[in-house]
Amino acid sequence: MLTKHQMAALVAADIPRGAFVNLGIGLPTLVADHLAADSGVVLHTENGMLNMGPAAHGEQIDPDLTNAGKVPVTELPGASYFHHADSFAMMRGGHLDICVLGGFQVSAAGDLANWHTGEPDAIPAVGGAMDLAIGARRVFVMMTLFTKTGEPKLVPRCTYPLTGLACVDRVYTDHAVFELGARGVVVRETFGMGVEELAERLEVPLSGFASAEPGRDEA
Amino acid sequence: MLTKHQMAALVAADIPRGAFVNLGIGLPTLVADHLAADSGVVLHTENGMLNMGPAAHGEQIDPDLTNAGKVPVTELPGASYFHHADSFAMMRGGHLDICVLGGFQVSAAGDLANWHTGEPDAIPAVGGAMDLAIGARRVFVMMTLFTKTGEPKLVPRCTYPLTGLACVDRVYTDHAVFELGARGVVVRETFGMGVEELAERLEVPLSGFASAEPGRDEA
Amino acid sequence: MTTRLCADAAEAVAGIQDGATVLVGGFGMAGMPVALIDALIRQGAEDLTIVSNNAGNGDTGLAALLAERRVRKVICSFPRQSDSYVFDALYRAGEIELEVVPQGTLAERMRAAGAGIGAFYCPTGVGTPLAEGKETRVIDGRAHVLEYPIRGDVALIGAHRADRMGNLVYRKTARNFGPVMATAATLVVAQVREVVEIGGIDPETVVTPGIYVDRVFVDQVLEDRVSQEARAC
Amino acid sequence: MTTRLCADAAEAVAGIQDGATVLVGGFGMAGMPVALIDALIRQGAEDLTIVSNNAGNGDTGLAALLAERRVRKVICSFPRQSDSYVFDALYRAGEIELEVVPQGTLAERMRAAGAGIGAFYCPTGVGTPLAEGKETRVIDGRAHVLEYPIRGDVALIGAHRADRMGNLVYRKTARNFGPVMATAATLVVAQVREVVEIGGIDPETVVTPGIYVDRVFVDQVLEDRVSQEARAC
Repeated sequence: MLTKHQMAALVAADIPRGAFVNLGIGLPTLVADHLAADSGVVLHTENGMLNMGPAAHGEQIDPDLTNAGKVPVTELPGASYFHHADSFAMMRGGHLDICVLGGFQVSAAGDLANWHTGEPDAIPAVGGAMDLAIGARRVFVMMTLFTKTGEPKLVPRCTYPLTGLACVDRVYTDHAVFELGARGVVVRETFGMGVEELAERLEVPLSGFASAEPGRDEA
Repeated sequence: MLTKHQMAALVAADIPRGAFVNLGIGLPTLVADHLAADSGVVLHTENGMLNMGPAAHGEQIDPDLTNAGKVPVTELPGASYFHHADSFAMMRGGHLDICVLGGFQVSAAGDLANWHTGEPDAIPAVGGAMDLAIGARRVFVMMTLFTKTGEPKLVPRCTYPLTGLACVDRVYTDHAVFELGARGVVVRETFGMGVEELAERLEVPLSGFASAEPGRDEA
Repeated sequence: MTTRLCADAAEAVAGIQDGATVLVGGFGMAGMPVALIDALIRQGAEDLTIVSNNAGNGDTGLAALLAERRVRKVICSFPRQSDSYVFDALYRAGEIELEVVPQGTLAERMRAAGAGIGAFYCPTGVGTPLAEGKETRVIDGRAHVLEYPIRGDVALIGAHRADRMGNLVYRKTARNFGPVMATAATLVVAQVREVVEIGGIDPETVVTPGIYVDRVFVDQVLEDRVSQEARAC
Repeated sequence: MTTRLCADAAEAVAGIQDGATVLVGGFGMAGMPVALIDALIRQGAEDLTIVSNNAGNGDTGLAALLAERRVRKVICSFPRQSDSYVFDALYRAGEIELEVVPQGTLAERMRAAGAGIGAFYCPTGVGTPLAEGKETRVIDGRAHVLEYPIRGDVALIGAHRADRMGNLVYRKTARNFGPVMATAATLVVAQVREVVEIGGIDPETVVTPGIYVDRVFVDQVLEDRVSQEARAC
């Protein structure tokens, strides 16, 4: 079973060199810490910037420069700034290679629920989640496979309100990585728990490893 | 009966101080020559510029700086450049106060025909005419009142293919200025020919002068 | 039509009517027109619809406007924040309306208003609760939701620098909603840190052309505050 | 995904397929990617659809491509010009298809393609021959025509300067269609006058972010030509 940072490292290793990537708020922001310095990966933040740098500290902090989580960040050489309509046009138009999002639930068909618990008292707040879910060419979700009370989050059908339909390509969890697509839910790698045990605890039909070698993506 | 330059001067005098204005290709470009130096009128050119200056001459000529007629122009202090989608968004969104267009025909209802003779052999070419016709807050048309063969160009119904429906607010011609609107076609000023003679030669019902003093607009 | 340089924030927000729809720029504090919001609180207009990314934080700014019961409805993408307790309480008490819009759709709907687009088919939100009741259409095999423009009577935005013609430049991610909102409202008021003479901004770098800007107010306080924050951190 | 700096124009247009839709920037000669068009002529792809503001002038550039019978269809706003005789003759002979689109709608349809908008309701052209056969809808009392995106397989554009990440800046009204076309095509090729190191363009002034640009080609000849023209005039 992986730690959050091990999951983030796994995602980072799967991001091709030079890719344009948006890292969602929460767990996905950890991915940035695991990208190789020479990866050439360009980070997009939906509040209007490409080539965002790491979090700002001390004198670097500039109230005019934050990420989508409103955390002060830095600028890398070759950065560019643009307004919100242009930023989401870039996203919606399919120009980002990958976005990494957190998830409450992902369905076998790739539906994502990550914005609203659906509780009657909860105040709905979507931010850019729906735009990201349908906009990026590939959507990776990073989440624990089970809730704190042991309920699976990879489910036959989401019970939480949806963020996007059939939009998730891959799910990174602490127990396994799943590939979603035409072949259904394919287990790509496991971490401790075997495929049989996974199949027992999840209510979605699983296929075995996608390839003999569950290695990293080609760039 | 006015010369082209007299017509242009008349239009120029009717443009309020500080207005944002687009001058169409052809006759309307003459208006720029008659704007007072301190008018504060800002010229828009749809190929992506605000605060366009006069035509460029000699060493001023820069192949990267032209107006919509592809004539080299100059830049005034306070200018700005933007791309074509932003430029036409500005126009279509109703941010230009006035545009001045040439016309083949204008109907009593304010329909404009100025892009296509409708002859079978003619190659259709619209440019920005339709965008301008529906985009500016007020559309002034500048044209001779009669064709070379004496046919009126202010007509009950356009016979040429339309550029825009009910979009013209005012028509400046060599014989008279007409105001179009809820009260029909109102003769605002005449130059030589009287209202009766105009009514005789045109097939559209005319009202008399809009006001006792057919003076210039208030700013 | 000519941009007016306002002597104080009160002049900058003068004339905002009860019932107005007010677009308020900013993403977090970046680009937030703090002085203009404070002036709007003093100005007194009520029954407002506020369009902004968030619905106020802490006890100041938009939250203070909400606390004074001056806002009938909020249109935003993300009302709920760690310190959005003023909004939260009003919402739970049923005393404020909320329209949640995906962030990109919020920006695009304002762009549509500014660009004279009557409506547009957008793939965002299809199959989610936010698409309920909306017209949908499959185009090229993909489902889309029909979205309509959001137009403001007023836009209050924060920019970095203006020239006397109202041309604006922004700074870093403080640009965010400002340029879009500036196109989408009848009266556009910009709070800036400095005003330069005409010709003082390179025409290639203008982000919001002066045609969109009706009033400019130089907030020296904000400038000082930002400098202090930058120094303090 | 990473922007490639091409050694010559042939490399810059390599791989363009027969039947491709090619967006070609420029308004008149300003922003026209002359070297790339010449390279496309040599490259040999045929049965092309060209999307550009005009349909070629004189005997060079787009007109030369048309003269070689390599273009099946032109989508543009203004084909007819004083020296558009190559297009005129092909059109009158029924040997080329023409779709005339109002200039702003042309730009907006490409923007829609780049921005993931499925279609949009546009007031331009209502009641005119260019709206014939198109779906219309009255929104807020105003009639609109439904317009669909124009997507390119390739965009050939002219810019002023690039950095090695493909960030582009333009110069004056040569900006025109370039930034829009750069968002709307699968393969985007920019002809520029110079390339600078990463960090050599102020991030606040980037007009086309490198994410949109696949290939950059530095046209020294164009640079010289422009300088000469500027000197000669």
